[in-house]
Order: sequence, then C-alpha cells, then structure tokens
Amino acid sequence: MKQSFKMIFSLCLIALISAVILAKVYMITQPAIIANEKKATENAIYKVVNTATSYKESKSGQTDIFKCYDENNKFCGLAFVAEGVGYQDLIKVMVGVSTDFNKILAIEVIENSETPGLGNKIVTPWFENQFQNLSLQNKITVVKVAPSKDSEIQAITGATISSQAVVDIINNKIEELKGYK
Amino acid sequence: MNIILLSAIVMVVLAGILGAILSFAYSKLKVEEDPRKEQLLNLLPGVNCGACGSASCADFADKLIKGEADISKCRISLRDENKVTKIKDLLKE
Amino acid sequence: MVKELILVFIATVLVNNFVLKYFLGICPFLGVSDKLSSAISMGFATTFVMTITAPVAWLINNYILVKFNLPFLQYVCFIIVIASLVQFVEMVIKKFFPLLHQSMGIYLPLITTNCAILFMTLQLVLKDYSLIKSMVFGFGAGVGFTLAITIMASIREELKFQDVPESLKGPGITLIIAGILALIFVGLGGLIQVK
Amino acid sequence: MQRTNILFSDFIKGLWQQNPTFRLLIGMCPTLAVTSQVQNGLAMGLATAFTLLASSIIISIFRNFIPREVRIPSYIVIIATFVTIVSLFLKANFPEVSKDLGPYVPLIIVNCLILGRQEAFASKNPVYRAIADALGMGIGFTLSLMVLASVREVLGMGTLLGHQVIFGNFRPWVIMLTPPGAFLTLGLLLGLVNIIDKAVKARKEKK
Repeated sequence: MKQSFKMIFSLCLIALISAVILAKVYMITQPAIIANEKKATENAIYKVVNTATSYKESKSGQTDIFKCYDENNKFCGLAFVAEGVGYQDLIKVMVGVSTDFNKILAIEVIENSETPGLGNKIVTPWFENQFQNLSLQNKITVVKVAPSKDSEIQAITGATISSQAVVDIINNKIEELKGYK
Repeated sequence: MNIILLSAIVMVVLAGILGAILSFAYSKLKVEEDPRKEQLLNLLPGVNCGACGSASCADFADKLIKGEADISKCRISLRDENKVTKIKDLLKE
Repeated sequence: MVKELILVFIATVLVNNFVLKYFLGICPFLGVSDKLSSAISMGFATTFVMTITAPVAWLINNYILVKFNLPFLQYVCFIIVIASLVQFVEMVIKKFFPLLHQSMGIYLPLITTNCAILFMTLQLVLKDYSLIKSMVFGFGAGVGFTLAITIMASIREELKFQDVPESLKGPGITLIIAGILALIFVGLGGLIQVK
Repeated sequence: MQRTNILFSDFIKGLWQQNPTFRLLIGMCPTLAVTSQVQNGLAMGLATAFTLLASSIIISIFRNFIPREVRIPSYIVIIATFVTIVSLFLKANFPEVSKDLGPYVPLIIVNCLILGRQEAFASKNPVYRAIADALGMGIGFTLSLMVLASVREVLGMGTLLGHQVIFGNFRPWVIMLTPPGAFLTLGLLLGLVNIIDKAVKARKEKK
C-alpha cells in the first residue's frame, strides 16, 4: 500500500509544482504576447489604409472591422482580415477598402505557408500592389496576361492556384460584408 | 477564481486520478516474467524511441534474450560503455 | 458532412503526409523500416493508437482547457494523460490479451515519445476540428504514417542486394530515399484544399 | 583534478563522438523541420539545449525521490513544463521566430534526445555530471542544426543569417527549402561525416 501512495504523491507533487510555475510564467508573459499580436495587426492596418493614424474596432457578424481615421480624425477607410485555404494551407490577407466600400485601397498578405519560391510570391510588392485602387463594382478576376479591365489582376507565373486563392478569399469576404455599412 | 489556484487544482486532480490508475495497475496487473528481462529493462533507457528497430525497450529486451537483436542497435545506451558490458554479461548467463 | 470527412482523410494521408511533409515519426521511420513485416505491424499499431488518442485529446481540450480557460496547460495536460494512459493500456493488454500484446501491444509504449502523435493532438486543437473530424484526422495520420513506412520498408528490403556506397550505408541512404519519396509526395500537393 | 577531466570528457563526448544528430541519429524530427534558416535552427537548438539542461538538473536532483514505476510520466511532465516556459518566452520576446518554429516547439517534449538523456544519464548520475553532459549534448545538437541549416539556407536562398552571401546571377535551389531538400541534405551530410570519421581513424592507426 505504501508503494502506491508514494507513486500517487510524487506524481501529484510534480503536477502541482509545474502548474503553479506555469501559471506564474503565463501571467508574466501574457501582456507582452497580447501587445505583440496587437502591434502586428496595427502595422498591417496602417499599411493597407496608409492615411490612417488611429482606428476603432467594430464587429460585423463574425469578422472584426477596423474603422480608420486620419490625422484630422476624418473617417478615411475600413480594414478587415480575410482568410481561406490556399495551395498548401491557410492564407490570411489584411484588406483596406474605401469608406463607400467600392474601391480597394491596398492589401497585405499577413500569413501564408505556400510553397517557398513559388506560392509565397503572393507576398511580393509586385503582386500586392496590383490590388491598389481596384474597383469592387464586379468580382475581381485573375488573368494570365496583362490585365485589361480595372477589376482584373495578373496571376504569378507558376502559382496560379495561390493567386486565385487570394482573389477568392477577398471576393468571398467582400460578399459577406456587403451588408455592412 | 485566481488562475494559479485553478490550474493547480486541475493538474493535481488529473495527476491524482492518473497516479491512482497506475498504482492500481501495478499492484493488480503484475505479470510474472523472465527475471533477466526485469534487470535488462532497468539497464535499457526505457525511452521506447524505436530507433533500434523494435518498437519498445521491452520488445527489444525480449529480442536480446532470444538473441534476435544486438545491443549495438540501441543508439542511446551506446553512450555508456559499462552499461553495455553489464548487459552483455547478463545475456551470457 | 461525410464528404468533408473523406476530404480530410485523403488530405491527411496523401497531401499532408505526416512523415514526408511534416517530418514526424522519423526515429521509428529510420529504425524499424528495414523489415516489411515489422513495418506493417508498427503502422497498424500506430494507426490504432492515433485513432484512440485523437478523441481523448479532443475531450481534454474542450472539457478541461477551454472550459477553465487554461491554454498554457495544454502541453502538460496532453502529455501526462497520454503517457499514463499508455502505460495503463499496455499493462491491461499484457495481462488480459497476451496474444494481442505480442503482435500489437508492444508498440503501445512508443506513443509517449512519438512526435507524430503529439503533433496530431496539437494540430486537431489548432484547427479546432469536431470530435468526429478529429478521429478521422487521427486515423488518416496513422494511415499516412503506415503508407510511408511500408513503401520505405519494401525499398530497403530490395536495397540489401544493391551495393550502397560504404559511408551511406544504413541511415544515410534511407534519408536519401526518403528525400526522393518526399519529392513524389510534393507532386500530390494542391490535390485537395481543406483546412 | 580527476573530477574535472570526467566532466570535460562528458562535455566533449556530446560534441563529436556522440553527437546526437550525426552519430546517435536521435532527435531527427526538429532537425529536418526547422533548419531551412540558420536563425530558426539556432533558436530551436538553444531552446532544446535549455530544456535539456534545466530538466537534467531537476531530474538528477530528485532522482532518488521519483519512484521507478512512474518515472517516465514524471520526467515527461518536468520536460513539458520547461518546454511551455520556453514557448511562452519565445512568443513574448521573439514573435517572428516563434511563428517560424510554430508547431515544432512543443515537439521538443517528445524529442528522443531529451528523454533519452534523462533516462540514460541524468537519472543515474550526480548533478554536476548531468550538467556537463546536458551542455555537451545541447551544444552538439545546436551546432549540428546550424551546420545543416547553413547548407540549406545558402543553397536555398543564397543568404546566411539573412545577409546575402552569394552574388551574381545565382538561381537559388528552391528544393532546399522544401521537405525533399531536408532529407537529401541530411542524408548526404551523414555520408560526409562517416567519410571524415573513417579518415580520422585511419590517420590515428598510422600514428
């Protein structure tokens, strides 16, 4: 009987000590972790709505929408995160749109694990700048050649699935937020 | 409730239940085995990493006793020369 | 719903293969894959174990960690339960099913130090799958592991009769073959796009 | 004097004769997974070394108090605690590195290298020997990760620790950043290590 008591006691003692230490470390590091995440989203917001200096968070359905205000506190644009599955795994895109929701200001791919050297070229400025001032009257489409209409973008050679994925993700999110005003 | 207290309670309860299950198992489910295997198991690292080709150290010990495997295949215990010699003498008996 | 499960299963076995894409279970992959028979039985045992560990991990996460909001205990909780359960289940099988223990039970202790199983439990929490989807994900991960290890074992059995350069014998040539296999599996990428 | 050269031999063993990656071939999962960049390889190496050192100290101090039957679950809980601390520390202070290493940080818990060391060495030797051994293995592991990572980063991206190393029209070998590249590079490196080892042995016999 003594042997089994010793087993239970030692396991519980180790578990107790580890739980207390972990809780302490968690409380110490938690503020820094939250600050990091906030700063990351903030950088992305100010990049896609470049005139913005401050923002207010609001919700539409499931998604957070950041209302951006420029230096003389005028409402200058909206930013939100659109996410979906790309060629390999999840892709997250921060999208900045004009106040009346009919023009994209800019986009930034904030998270992706596409194939290195091919798919992850969606992060290059050349691809992301194509979305600037793209009209949202009709759906954005991907073309292999130089874009003709003002709602077309050119796919990255050799990574059409990833390029198409980014466009689909943005289209679906715009569709979803149509009602938001 | 304060987070430290909560996490302490959760972990102790979990460890308690698991400890009880293990101690019950050790007392009730004892299976008699070749005594040499017991000594071998104390000498082998018991890490069950599978790098020796057999799935666990117990399985590797059985193979050692039957002579199907050689101690050099266990890469972790290679580090310890006197342990390897001890295992070899044990197997020679 | 069933369509989604099949997609997750095929994606985990072929597209996101645990060994050839996520580098998991490499120690057993190098160690055990020189004999086809032991590779197959290890594959089945791992699949069996992964299929039962997945729901256990899902239950721990939803009914302990999420309910009491203790995310930092995730690693410790998962690993203490997996390690203790493994020891207990192995003893039960050794006592009551000696025959089953001979073929499959010996692989049970492998779970505690197997990267693939811990990775699988953490992934199903990260992707926040439902209970059924977690089991299919665990089962698919095990089948993917078995697939990779059996292909490698059959190649290595052929290898005994080829003349491999002296310095590459053993693990060296196995890794190179695994590299070529991984190249083939990269070709399967993009087959299915599933979260 | 006699004690210091035992310590020294414990330490040196980990660096070459019993280098975990190239000689003992344990702890391969993180070795292949995070070595596409030297920075990540270094971070993973140091995280593993810290966990190995910290848990070796604790386990060798309490080696007589932990009953034999529950030693594996107890060791694993101690290791998991240190890994969680490392993971929280990385998330707080180095967010990008923590995102790059991603799911492979918790895998340090089940790294055969650490549990193998605890069971084979730390749980049977006094603290100072456990420290020397843990330092040797930890640094040996970090060095081998960095060797593999530098080969893959230089060929895969033409940079080393982020700075451009190869100039001129060098087309990077993208395969080096993908899983096949990791397997092939490590396989060939193992061959190279064996060749060097044979050469060293041959020269020693000649003496």
